[in-house]
Amino acid sequence: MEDDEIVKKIMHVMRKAPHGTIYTYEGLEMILIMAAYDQDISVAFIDDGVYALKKDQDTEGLEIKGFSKTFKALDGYDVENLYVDQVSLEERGLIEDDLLVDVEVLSSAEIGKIMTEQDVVVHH
Amino acid sequence: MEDDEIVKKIMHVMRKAPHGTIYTYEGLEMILIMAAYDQDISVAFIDDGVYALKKDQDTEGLEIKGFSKTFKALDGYDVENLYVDQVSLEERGLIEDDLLVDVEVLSSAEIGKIMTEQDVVVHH
Amino acid sequence: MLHTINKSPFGNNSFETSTRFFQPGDPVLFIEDGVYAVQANNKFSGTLAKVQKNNPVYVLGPDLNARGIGNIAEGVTSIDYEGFVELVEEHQVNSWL
Amino acid sequence: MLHTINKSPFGNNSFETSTRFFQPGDPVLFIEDGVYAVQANNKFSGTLAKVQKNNPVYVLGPDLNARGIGNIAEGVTSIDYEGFVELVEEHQVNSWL
Amino acid sequence: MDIGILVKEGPYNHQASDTAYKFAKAAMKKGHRIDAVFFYNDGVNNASKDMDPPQDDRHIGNRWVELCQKDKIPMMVCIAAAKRRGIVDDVLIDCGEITGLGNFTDIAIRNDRLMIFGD
Amino acid sequence: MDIGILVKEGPYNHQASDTAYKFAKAAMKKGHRIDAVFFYNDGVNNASKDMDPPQDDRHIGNRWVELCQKDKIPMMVCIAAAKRRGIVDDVLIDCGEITGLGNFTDIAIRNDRLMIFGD
Repeated sequence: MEDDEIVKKIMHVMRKAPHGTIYTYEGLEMILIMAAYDQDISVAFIDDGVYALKKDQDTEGLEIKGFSKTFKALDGYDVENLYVDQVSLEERGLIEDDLLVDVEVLSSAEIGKIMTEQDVVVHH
Repeated sequence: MEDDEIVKKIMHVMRKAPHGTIYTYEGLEMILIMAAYDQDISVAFIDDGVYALKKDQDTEGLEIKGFSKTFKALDGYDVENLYVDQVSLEERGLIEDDLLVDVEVLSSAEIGKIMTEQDVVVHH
Repeated sequence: MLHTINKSPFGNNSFETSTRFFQPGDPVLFIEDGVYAVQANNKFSGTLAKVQKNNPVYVLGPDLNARGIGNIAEGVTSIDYEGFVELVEEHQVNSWL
Repeated sequence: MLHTINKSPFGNNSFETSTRFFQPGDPVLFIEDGVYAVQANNKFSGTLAKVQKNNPVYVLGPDLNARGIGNIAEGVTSIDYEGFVELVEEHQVNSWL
Repeated sequence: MDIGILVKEGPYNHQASDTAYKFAKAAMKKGHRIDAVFFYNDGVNNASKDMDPPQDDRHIGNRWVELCQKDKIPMMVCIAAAKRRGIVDDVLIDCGEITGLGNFTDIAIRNDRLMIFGD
Repeated sequence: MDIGILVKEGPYNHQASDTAYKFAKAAMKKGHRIDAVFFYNDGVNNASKDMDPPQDDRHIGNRWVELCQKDKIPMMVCIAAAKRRGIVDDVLIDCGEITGLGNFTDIAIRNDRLMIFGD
């Protein structure tokens, strides 16, 4: 295809809580597809988006399909740049150990700088 | 009908800004229908809901149907109890004179008391 | 009157606004993304503690579990859907959407 | 990078959060319900003034008019959809949904 | 107790449909009667018959059909909200009915409780 | 410039569809090319052919058809999001096409800008 040699920097931003709305889940589905395209993909978890990575999510009582463990699969798809906003984590009384996957905890300014380097930023 | 003699206290709560979402508009459509049923209807404007009553709304540039003037018609439908939350008004730098219709500006506690007297409260 | 709050207090102002309208004794139930309000030691713990002085606070357990929130503020009662129905049996409902 | 904000700052935290991520010089454009952020003399005037120190601020005029907001903070530039396109010509876009 | 239910958001995108369903089941289990489910705003999209979610997820459309067929709960769709969004008779779930806000008013009036689920 | 557009909310309930349309028209007027409109999340409901809003309101479905037929802009609907919500071939607007997120990825990659409209 014509796009074979283009590599773009694409950041996905998770800013909403999981389960109350579908954005995080369908965002994750989008990331998994994009991961097959050899682009430079990163994911930033900001605001309630950090809750998407919270350990011990069990949706059985809601009869809703859970997906938090799928975040663990991102590594296998070479989506390795997972940034978590430190302020968002602290406001929620969470620490890195509360999260399902290894992430880089950065300041908002640091994530902001990475954002400006992107070709595409998709908020979910 | 069986319900002919029941008169219930029904409060509609407008809490969202107009135009960005349809809730205020479809809420107003619901109120207009309900007004024909001889119930005891009131409308409370809280948070961004107070913007629904802002004068000088002109949606022509959006090519979206405007509806703010319809609030003026409520009086003709005997929907006379329009309560506006004072804090919400003040946070937005608005005064009563900025609003399209005559309202009763009340404290949150006063509106809260009226709320507890309702049989039905519908947030839009 | 039972107040239900279904939005995260971080993203949306419905929890903070609703507290101005609660009458003393009104039960408050957090559901869906609203349950983050009862997570212990987060930014809204102070607001919640103030509410608890005058209002019994409930949270929908299945929504907590779905979100992996195990550590909730003291004095908050976790209930299931049947408990939700029982609160509705006792009170008219005000859903802060 | 152009930042667009489409939610009311009163109801939603997207404006307040986004300010932490702006880089100096990044233009900020308020659209849809986001335009209430540039209304003069409201609760968010201080936050907006702080942003204006480092970032040019724009607002989509048709959205302002639809909401009847005539009185906007000093230094905010009102543009139409073509002005929106011109900003997009100059910058990559970050829409804070 | 007699309970009316109003659903204001579409399926899957918001949890409202799920909470409404779980509440309705729990209420019936405790002996209450669900008078009707009324769909308003984007809630009208709940009445689409063609939902086809992944096998391992819940089927929200079938849940409403089950409540309607097994428990005889009318599934009512607001005509004005439905027309805007393209929900017409052809795409309606079995036993869904397109009706007006007058019927919703009756539901709000005649029941002991009106439960509202939305965003 | 080449511009891709992503719409993440359904018609009427949110302003996203309106802003996307107005932006697209303004961009074309200034000589830019709209490569495609892609519908995701509740945005897939934009592709329903049966919208019938009040006479004095805009017709969002017809706007997409116009952009597609007159300006030759493909209207793409994500299949996974569409199946969940009951958007199937039978209800699709003229020249709407159900496709996958791979096509969206191509749109994100090959254009100078990706414009996103949602809630």
